Amino acid sequence: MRREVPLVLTAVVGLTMIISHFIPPLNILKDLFEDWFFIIAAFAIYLGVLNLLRVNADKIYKKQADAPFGLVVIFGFLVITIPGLFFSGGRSFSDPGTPFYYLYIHVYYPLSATMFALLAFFVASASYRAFRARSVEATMLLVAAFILMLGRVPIGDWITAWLPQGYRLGEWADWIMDFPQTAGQKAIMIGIALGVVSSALRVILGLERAYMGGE
Amino acid sequence: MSGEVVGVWIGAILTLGIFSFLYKDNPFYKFSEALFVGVSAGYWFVVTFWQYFLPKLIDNLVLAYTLLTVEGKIDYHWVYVLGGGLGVLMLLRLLPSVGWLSRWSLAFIVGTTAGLQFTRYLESNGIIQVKGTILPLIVGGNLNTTIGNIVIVVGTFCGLIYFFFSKEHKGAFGGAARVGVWFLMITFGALFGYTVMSRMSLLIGRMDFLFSNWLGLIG
Amino acid sequence: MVKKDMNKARHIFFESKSTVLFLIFLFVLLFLFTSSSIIAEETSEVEGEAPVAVEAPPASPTNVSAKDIPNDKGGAVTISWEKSADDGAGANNVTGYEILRSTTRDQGFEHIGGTAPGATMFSDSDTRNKVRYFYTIRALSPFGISESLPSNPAFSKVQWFNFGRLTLFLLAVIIGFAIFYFISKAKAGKELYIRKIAGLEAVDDAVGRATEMGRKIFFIPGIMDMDSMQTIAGVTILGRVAKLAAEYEAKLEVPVSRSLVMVTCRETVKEAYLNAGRPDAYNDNMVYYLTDDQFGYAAALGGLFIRERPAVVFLQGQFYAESLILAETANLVGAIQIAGTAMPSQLPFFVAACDYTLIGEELFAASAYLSKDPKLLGSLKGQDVGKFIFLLVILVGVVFLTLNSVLGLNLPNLATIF
Amino acid sequence: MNQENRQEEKSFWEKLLAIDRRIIFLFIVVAVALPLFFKVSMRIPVTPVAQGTYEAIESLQPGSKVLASFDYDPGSMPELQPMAEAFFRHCFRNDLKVIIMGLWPQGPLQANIALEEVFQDKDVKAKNLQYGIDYVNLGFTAGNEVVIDRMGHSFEESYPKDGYGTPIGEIPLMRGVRNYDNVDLIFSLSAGYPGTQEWVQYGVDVFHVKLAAGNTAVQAPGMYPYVQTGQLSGVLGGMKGGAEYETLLGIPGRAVRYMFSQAVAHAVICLFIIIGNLAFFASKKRKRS
Repeated sequence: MRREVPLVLTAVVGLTMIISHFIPPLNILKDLFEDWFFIIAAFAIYLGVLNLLRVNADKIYKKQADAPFGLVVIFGFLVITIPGLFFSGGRSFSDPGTPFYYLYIHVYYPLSATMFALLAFFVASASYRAFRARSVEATMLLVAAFILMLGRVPIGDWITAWLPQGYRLGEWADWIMDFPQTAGQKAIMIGIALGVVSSALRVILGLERAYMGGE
Repeated sequence: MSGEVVGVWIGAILTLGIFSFLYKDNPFYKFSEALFVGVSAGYWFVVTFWQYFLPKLIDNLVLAYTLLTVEGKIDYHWVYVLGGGLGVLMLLRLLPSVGWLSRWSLAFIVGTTAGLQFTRYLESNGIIQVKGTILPLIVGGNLNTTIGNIVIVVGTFCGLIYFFFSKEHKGAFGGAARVGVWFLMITFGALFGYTVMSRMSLLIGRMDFLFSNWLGLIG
Repeated sequence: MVKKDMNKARHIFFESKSTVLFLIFLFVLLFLFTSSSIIAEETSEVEGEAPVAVEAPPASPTNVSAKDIPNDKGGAVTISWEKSADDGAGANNVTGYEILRSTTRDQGFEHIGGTAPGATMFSDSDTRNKVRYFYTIRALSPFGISESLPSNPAFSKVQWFNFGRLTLFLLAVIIGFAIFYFISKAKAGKELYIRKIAGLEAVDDAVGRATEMGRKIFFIPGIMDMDSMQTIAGVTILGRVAKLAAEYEAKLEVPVSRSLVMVTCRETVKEAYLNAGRPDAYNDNMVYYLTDDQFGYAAALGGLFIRERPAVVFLQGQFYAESLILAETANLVGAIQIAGTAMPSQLPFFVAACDYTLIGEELFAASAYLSKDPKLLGSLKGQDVGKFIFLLVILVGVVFLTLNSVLGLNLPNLATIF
Repeated sequence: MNQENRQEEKSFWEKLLAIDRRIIFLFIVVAVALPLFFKVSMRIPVTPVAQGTYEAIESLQPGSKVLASFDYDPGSMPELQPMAEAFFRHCFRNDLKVIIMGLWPQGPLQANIALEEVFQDKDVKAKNLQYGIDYVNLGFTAGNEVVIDRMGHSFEESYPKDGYGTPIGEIPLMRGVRNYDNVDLIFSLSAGYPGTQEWVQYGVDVFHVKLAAGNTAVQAPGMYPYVQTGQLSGVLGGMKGGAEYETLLGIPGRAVRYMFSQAVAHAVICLFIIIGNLAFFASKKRKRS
């Protein structure tokens, strides 16, 4: 039961999804499975949330050093869920003017945007301390990156203003993007496509079962 | 003070809280980070409740129930009980003794993803990209297109050769693979540049928020 | 090692003549079938002309035709027409079209939808299968309406196979067959050759160096859960690294960000230590959970790297924006870094900051390469068959088109057939 | 720290390498913030792919319907919001009808934020645009790429009501819009999954719709192959793409204003890489000798 049921389930569901792509009348099964997928995915999110709350409640209960921050996590969770579930007009909870919308714009957005903005600083320090032209390949990478970074902003054209129109850095950047970059992306895409196909097949056939926890 | 103004102040304080990490790890940052973790969990909780859980599960079950009580017929929508059941099994992972049951739901998720991706990737990333690589190497009277086509065909071809696993990279084959690596490196360079661009844009956005929306220094 | 007999191994792919013949046969079939099922459709572009104000109803649309939409589960008909002479030309006063439907030719037409001016197509996706329908189109204008003649009768029906996807189907069958074939071949004890992967050759040395220096090895299996193929590949690689670590008596640590990944990694590492004959050296604390949060995880790992100054850091799995923070910190403490991911946007940072990087598909190959599991090796071979077919199509297609362009020949364009 | 016997004084290069990273951070703050205070008019070079997106919209006849899928969240606002605003300005200027939808829960909200901004314009105000006639916001529907697939058969199946609860049958703009056959262009603004790639795979490849896109800079390079094969008309990449769009449109907005900061920041990063590498190789050489 522990092993067989999941394996059979994966195989049946996976094959149905593939076959229904070719047999139009089977679309109804595909649609149903997709709906179930979203129901289960919602529960997976709840699982994550419950886990998070449990870990933080634990911190507070055991009076660990970072217990106050555990409290902040739970506070943050409640501060948005209570208005979102009960005081924001039900299904139109995300319309402008609701409390949920207000929290979204003034709390969630600044926090998430700033978290990602931090990366700008880390890119800077990594480019200073870690990105080395350690091999021919890495050098090619860095040179291409240079042309792109400078060519995509007016500086590139300004530095190469002495070259005739059509041969300036901006145009190099366009050329790199349109041709060698496109070719490289294609190779990666086709490779990944085959990788996905073969992995998907292994999973469906039950040859790859690490996702269930150990062989 | 209007709600809007208070909101901008809250946003600005939290923004500075996260940025304070750049100086060093400190309680102000830890507070903002903990708040972020809590708020984003709550955000997703609310969104999934209203937009997945309710319409996909509850609405279908209510429909089935209404049909049963009003018209007395057993409707197809009852199958959603099964979907809901698989969802509930997912939560059992929290209980160590029956946690293994959550594998059933995981198996369903993995199965659907594998099945959907199998055909999609083969078609859109495989077949269509291959079709798009079938280009004439010489286009009369148009040097730019000629060079561009050659670059695309050679690059894609050699890049794929690099990913060949069952043949050793030596001789002409190895040479082609090496050319393939060069193309990959140029691609990564481009991605690198674009990623830097993206991160800088986000920072500009935050800076602009602090200086214009909050402090009103920029008109 | 894997490649004891290189010559023999190299021939595996081409060795069995019947396989090759079968593949070629399928290939030919593929061309024949698809070439017959291609329908090219053209939509006309509209040029705006200076309007001539005439206060009369517009010319009526013409040539209304209806047909079943191919390759669907039924329940839909597509209607096309030629636009009114006053749409985009003439009086240029058509404001839209109205579509009407009836089950008889002469009467009972009902409104079922409308379109903007310039449109020449509409799909009626509300038909009953095997019921005959007639359609008429009305051109609307401020000065009145005019109706077309009724269309031919059309009915929708269920198709049991989507012929538009035949190429895809055949390709899926061929690749699936190839993967099966090589897996069974490998299971039967045939040794399959997989080329060297530079990053993996370095694993032994790196683990050895960690032992010499008396410093730790960190293994990071990405930030995603077990439903990601990349995490699964990362965990398989971990199994191999753990076995080496057990043999060399190096200290291994695996901080993870998902509880399920933790459970899986524990089982994997435990088994590896058992296989290396050192079950006593294993304990559960080698694999531990930090946090689910992306940046929280990155920050915690950064702290660990700085404090422990590991000799080797493995970054194998699915990474997002945190990749560069990890790579930079590990670089800072002078660790050897062996990275691998199939995330194109993170690869540049790994290539620029790490000593070795497994690129995309190589990550998946690595797990097969290291595990030497015949099933995995076999499926890699199958993938290569897919690549071989794609390369062949590109090669032949490009040659045909180039010859056409240079010598003015008239060879078929594979891009429209494939 | 690592106390080796090599106590001899560090070379200039080694000191430079060991610089406190907060100094690097400070450089970035200055490089990004300072230019914001200057109004420098820069000539924005336009890429062919951005031109492609612009042309796809520009070539539509007045009255044509554009389906705009907003698939991003506030995290990508600085990159995508300028495009969203320029897109609405473009559509309203050319009298195109816009149908807004979202595969991300936050997407339709972002559209509303952009609309609010655009409605401040004098030209747009003068048009006296009406909800339900000139534009409509269908809101969000869960289901990722599956939504795209189902909309190919019927919009109503995925969006029985608009974002405000009105049945779409009662909305004048939606009358006669059954599926992709009845819209003239799809515009996808996206920051990840689901997004432009899914629109290509499930929309273009299956239903043969015409698609143009605006993406974050991280995502944009991955879209070039689709532009090359013609699956995609064009793509705007990141804040720069927004600036190009504004330039093409002749209405310079925020993205154009930000470009000076962007340019300085890029230059600083390039300098960092050069100095870092010089220092690295110089100190390595010294160690060896």
